[in-house]
Amino acid sequence: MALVLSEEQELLQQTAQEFVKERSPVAKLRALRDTQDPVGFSRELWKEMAELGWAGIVVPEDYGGAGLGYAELGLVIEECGRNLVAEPFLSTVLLGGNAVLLAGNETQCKEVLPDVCSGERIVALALQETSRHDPYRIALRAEARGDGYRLSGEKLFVLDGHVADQLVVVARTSGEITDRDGITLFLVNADAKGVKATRTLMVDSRNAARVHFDGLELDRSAVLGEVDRGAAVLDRVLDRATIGLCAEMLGGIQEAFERTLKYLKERQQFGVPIGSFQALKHRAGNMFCEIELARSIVMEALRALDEDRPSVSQLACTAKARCADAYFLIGNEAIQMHGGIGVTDEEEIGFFLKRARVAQMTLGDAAYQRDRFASLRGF
Amino acid sequence: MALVLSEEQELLQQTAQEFVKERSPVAKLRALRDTQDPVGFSRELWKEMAELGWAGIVVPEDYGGAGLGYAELGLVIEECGRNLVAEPFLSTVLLGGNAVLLAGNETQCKEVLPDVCSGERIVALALQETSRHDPYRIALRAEARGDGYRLSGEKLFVLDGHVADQLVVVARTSGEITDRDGITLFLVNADAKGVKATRTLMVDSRNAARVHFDGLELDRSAVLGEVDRGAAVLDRVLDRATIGLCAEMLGGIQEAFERTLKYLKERQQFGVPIGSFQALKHRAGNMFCEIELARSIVMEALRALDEDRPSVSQLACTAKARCADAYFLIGNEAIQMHGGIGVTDEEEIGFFLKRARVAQMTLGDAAYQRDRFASLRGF
Amino acid sequence: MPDLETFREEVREWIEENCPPSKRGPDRDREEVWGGRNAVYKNPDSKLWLDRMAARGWTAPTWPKEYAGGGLSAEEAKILRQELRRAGCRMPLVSFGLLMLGPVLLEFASEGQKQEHLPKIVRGEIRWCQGYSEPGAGSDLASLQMRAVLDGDEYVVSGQKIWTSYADKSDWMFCLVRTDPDAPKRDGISFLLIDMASPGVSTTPIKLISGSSPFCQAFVENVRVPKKNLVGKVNGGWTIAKRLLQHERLMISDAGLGLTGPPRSLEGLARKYLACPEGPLPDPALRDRLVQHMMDDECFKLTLQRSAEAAKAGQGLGAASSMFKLYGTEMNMRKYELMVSLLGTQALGWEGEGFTPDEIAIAREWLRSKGNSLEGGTSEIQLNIIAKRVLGLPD
Amino acid sequence: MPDLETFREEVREWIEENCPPSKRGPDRDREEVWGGRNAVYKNPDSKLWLDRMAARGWTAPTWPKEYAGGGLSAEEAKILRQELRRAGCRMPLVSFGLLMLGPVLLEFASEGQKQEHLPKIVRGEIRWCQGYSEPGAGSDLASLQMRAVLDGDEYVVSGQKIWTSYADKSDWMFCLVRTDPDAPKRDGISFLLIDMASPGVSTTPIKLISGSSPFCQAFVENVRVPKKNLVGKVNGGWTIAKRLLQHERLMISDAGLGLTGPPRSLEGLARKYLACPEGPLPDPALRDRLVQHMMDDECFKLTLQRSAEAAKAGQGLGAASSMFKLYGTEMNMRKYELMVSLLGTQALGWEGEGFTPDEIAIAREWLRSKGNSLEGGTSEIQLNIIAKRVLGLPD
Repeated sequence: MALVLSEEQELLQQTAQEFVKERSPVAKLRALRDTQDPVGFSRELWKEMAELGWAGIVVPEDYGGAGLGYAELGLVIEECGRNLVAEPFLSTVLLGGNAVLLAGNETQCKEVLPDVCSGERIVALALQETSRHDPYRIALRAEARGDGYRLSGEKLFVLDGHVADQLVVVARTSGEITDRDGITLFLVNADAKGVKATRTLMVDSRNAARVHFDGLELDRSAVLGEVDRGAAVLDRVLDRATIGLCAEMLGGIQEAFERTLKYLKERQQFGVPIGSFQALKHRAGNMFCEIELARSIVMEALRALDEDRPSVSQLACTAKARCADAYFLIGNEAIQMHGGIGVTDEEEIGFFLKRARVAQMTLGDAAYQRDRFASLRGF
Repeated sequence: MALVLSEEQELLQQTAQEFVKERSPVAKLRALRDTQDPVGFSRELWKEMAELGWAGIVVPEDYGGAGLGYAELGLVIEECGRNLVAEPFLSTVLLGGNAVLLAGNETQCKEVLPDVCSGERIVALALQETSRHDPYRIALRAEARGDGYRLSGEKLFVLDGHVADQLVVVARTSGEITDRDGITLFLVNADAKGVKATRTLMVDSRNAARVHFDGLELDRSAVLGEVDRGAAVLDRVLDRATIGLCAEMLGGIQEAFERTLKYLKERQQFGVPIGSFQALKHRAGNMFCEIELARSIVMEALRALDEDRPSVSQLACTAKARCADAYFLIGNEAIQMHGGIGVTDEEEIGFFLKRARVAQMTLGDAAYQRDRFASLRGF
Repeated sequence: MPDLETFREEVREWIEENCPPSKRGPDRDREEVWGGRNAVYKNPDSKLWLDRMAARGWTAPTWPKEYAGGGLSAEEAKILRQELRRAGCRMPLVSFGLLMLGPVLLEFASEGQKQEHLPKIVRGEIRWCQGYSEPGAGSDLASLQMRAVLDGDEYVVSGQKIWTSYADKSDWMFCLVRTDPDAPKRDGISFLLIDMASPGVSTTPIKLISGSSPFCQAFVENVRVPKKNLVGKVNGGWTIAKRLLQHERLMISDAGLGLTGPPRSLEGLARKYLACPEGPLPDPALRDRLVQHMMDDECFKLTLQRSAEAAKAGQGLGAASSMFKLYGTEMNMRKYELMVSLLGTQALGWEGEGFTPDEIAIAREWLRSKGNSLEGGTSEIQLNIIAKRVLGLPD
Repeated sequence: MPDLETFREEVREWIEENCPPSKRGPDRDREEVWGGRNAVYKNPDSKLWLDRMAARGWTAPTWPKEYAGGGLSAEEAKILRQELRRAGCRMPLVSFGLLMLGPVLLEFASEGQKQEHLPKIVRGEIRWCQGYSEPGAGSDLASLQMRAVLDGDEYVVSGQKIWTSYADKSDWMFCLVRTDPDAPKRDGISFLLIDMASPGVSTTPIKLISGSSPFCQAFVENVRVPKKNLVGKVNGGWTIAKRLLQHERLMISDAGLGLTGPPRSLEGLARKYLACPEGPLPDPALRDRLVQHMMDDECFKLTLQRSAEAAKAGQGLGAASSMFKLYGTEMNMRKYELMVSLLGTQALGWEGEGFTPDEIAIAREWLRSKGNSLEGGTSEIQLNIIAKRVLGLPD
């Protein structure tokens, strides 16, 4: 597939651009933060987005989706990234939804996915247990008890964990704490006895939670996919979510850069626009190159998902490493070039810096991705 | 000891500056290279330097030296570094000489060091066996045979190895190939049977050699220091040599920077000196900071040697890591700012780039130093 | 001059007798004293310690005794610092008057102005703030617009200042104003002292990305200021302004003020958050960054030390304050990015449950650090100064 | 237009029949052909391959047939490239005439000039060099001084060019000359073609830090050049000059030319020099840099691809040639620094014993790469262009 947009894709992009700009500009995130909104995003807006088909773009038609590809989903998420949209694409579509889609049986898919597509159900992935992404490091035990399992342990940084209707819980059914084997996925109702989610307020004003499992009793039917073999499907879920997250980051990077360029042209010091200073020009030129390279790899990775290429994992690592570094660079340069006004809460550019750092750490930072890439290549 | 120069030190610095500038400017190195001089430096000049007392600055008076300190030696070496002097400070004074001084018994010291101080004897350290510095990775075997030893193996990148009168050979007397224990130092005459040195021509036009040992028979009296316990003394030799090398690098860094500043002020393009372009100014400003920090740590490390502080090894790592990074940065920026003329052989700035890269790799690059620093600190 | 070792003995004894035990050791409860008309003393011992130090003039050790200073020589002041540090004594007073205004008053002010203002600074009676930047005059400070028009024996001052730290808590403001709008911009600026209690002065705090902040906007509307409050010559304020900026840069690059947050063991954080109580850290990339920071920090500290020694020996480093401002703040920002990387998502909490107070503090300090390379002259301005003043590169 | 798949079939068959087996696969013996009056063919098959390709015009696939080009559409040319690559065919001709001069002649030259010069370029009969830079006109190319004064039907040309690749081996030079010394500097430049065999032309090679080089200085002293050799309008050469620079930048960023050295497996070098035939590399810092390079390389190649596709789809990236020149050369320089770090001291040999030929080659290529960010417009010039043309930042 080509690295340029088709006419249909351009149309979708335009629709998304207009809708998001109109309905969910950055001011929306600020309002959610300042009103201490208990949900952290707008359920109504999410349903509207779902009605536009966005929640189900990559879900097969049988389960209520549009059966389109990641190339399309990426365009929508990128526009959301430009406006720091808080609605649950990452948690529900990319992580939770994909876990059900890739690991679930027909019953589970039919039960969950239509509601995901309609925007009525939030599904979160409960994975991380320490302060960093380390997907096979699973200590949360699921002990076999009779015909079911009993789960105890704690998960951190569960995106949208406190408002999720269901959780996909990554648990250990056998093996040692960092073994790839012995991991099993469970589909859990958030209101089940023994589940307690506590919201954790993050600097980027996006949703995350700690979820505590205290002897949660589960039926065997709660298992998603194969017992002890969850890592394989988890890898695929994480690749998809990582690439989707990169599309979001790309949008944020592009927007932060464009706002900075605008400021460089407007702000006058020493009687001239500050964008006429060569040192700033050269830094802007280097940022431009970084963004163009980031765009190329994100587009390629999205297309590789649609074509189910074996290189998907390596492309996911490359895309995330590059987007993490680029968002870091541009987030910081945006602040620096905005000068004092850039560190005020009143100016919106700071929201991009905050999102940049959280997104950088989400699903593994650049160092993690480079390490994984080398491991995938065997060196 | 203070991080400023005393009056005596300023006088020494001035003498060194004038002598080196007059007698051994960069053109001297070019001439040695272009005439394919078989020695690779000037034995006569080295004797003159020795007559000035430079070869024996840190050697005790009992062995013909001046009994001064590294603070003084560093000043002289720094001036040599400014002019890319090829004379054997590193090989004979810092490496070979220190090995004898620190490990040798009275007889050995009396036999070797006065000749080192007078500039009549070149002593090299034969250590490295692969393409990188890895001091305990010693495969060259010294097998006990009767009352002596038999050495077989090969050493790479032996500085001044092909013109040395004596070699201090780091050999394995017990243990496995990367063990710290089991390393022994031997003092070997370069003309002994079973020793063959082949000069290797390096990009920086400085001396190095491969030295092949083929069943070299040695008497027990050739052992320098304790059998199997050579690593401890080797560490101290390498710390001293590393810090001395940093003084040389600091001189090269400073000179390359000053030449570049001069060019920035002279070279006209677009009707103005190129040094008026802000992007270049800011890069020059950052280089200035890097150099000032490098100077501070080199001065501190030299003084720590003189005061025999326990922090010497950590300071050596810090100084080398910083000088390696700074010389790399400034070597490359010097070329870039000189433009096309910078990559011509006719212009001298390229000699600094070449020396920078060799010095960077000599005795361990910045990554090696940071790793060692962390190990010394226990993390 | 008494023998220096005798002096050291005296100082040591005096400290033993006079510094309350509760004013020694790390300041865990943030009890620092800023003085002023509305001074706050969380701990009554703080006032005691300030008053005792001020009585000897040791809040301003080298200022002349005639202005209530300590009258110490450079050597004696060094001994005083050493002994205070040795005994773990905290600073009795944190004050822009001491660190920024005082030195320029000593250099540029009239005898009357010195008599009037310096003793109050020494004793912490008046708290000062700095009225420099304006919304349209940041890096290009000299384009400032606040007007001061002479009307009889008073200036009538109008305009707006921004980034005025603690303006809402200060008693007086030292201020740059435009006294000649027709002159080239640097030649029409004067240095004026304004009582914040004057009618027409108001302030509003500025909220930063890290949350609330000490910064304010200060609005000055037709405020009448006595002519005698002008320091130096009319329209000669730019020289004073620049000198004061040098003092500010040194203050910022000095770890004590301006840079955010208490010292923390990065190695300790690494061990805790990488769950590695001993032995080599399991993440080589983070380990390498940790070492880089430790090395940078060591080299920077040595350079500060070398600069101080060189200044004393008359071997100046040149424009050192710009280098320290630049490198010190950039390094501090890198340090916080490293800390965030070490703590992972636990460093990205804003408030509430799920994070320790120190984790929240690190997140806020990390965001606050983004201002380091802007306040007190941006990194770009420092690079311009270094290029011009130290390296002699042409305009 | 015949069906594209039929065309592909024809091309494939033609290649099978016409490309000598010795002209396929990696060019280990550096047999590339530069053509010209004194063309060198290390391998007689090289001449055969050139003549056969030139006869079909496929050395210049998209140029019109009337100038001996291939007359292919963009789609057909792409198929030709694909099939040549598939069969492992080497380029029959490396030529600045093909890559730089030809495209601008097609756009700007007179019919007579096209008829005269293009066919000889297609057939490799004339080798061209580029007379642009002068000792005083590097980044500021428009300040060039080489004078051309009209004298009857001839220009009398005097001046000096530098960085003229292969001037000593070339037959003709395309050249920027000053035809109006009084006009603003960009308005007094013309684009002139000079036969290097003319009396008064001489060249001397330039030795680089990497050793000998293709670069020369070219001295032009009172050389008489027919008026008809001026391309485009008198004093209108700057437009042509800039267009040609775009072609040059693409040529340099394209891995084929300009960048130094054959492709090597960096992973293979790492395994060899870190003595680690399998499993994780033992040096995490080098492993991380290796991955960074692989990722950069992948992203850069994808960007080249995207740019090509976007150009075809009419969605240009804008000033892409500057971005590719900048990033491609900077990345190549980083790659060589990585190689030196991988090989350690074995990468720092100059010549003679103790090093393999490939180690010596890497050392020389590493040094040669330092010119990448200078030749064809410095990285700084590319950044200026991006800032102005793409980002619209003000002067």
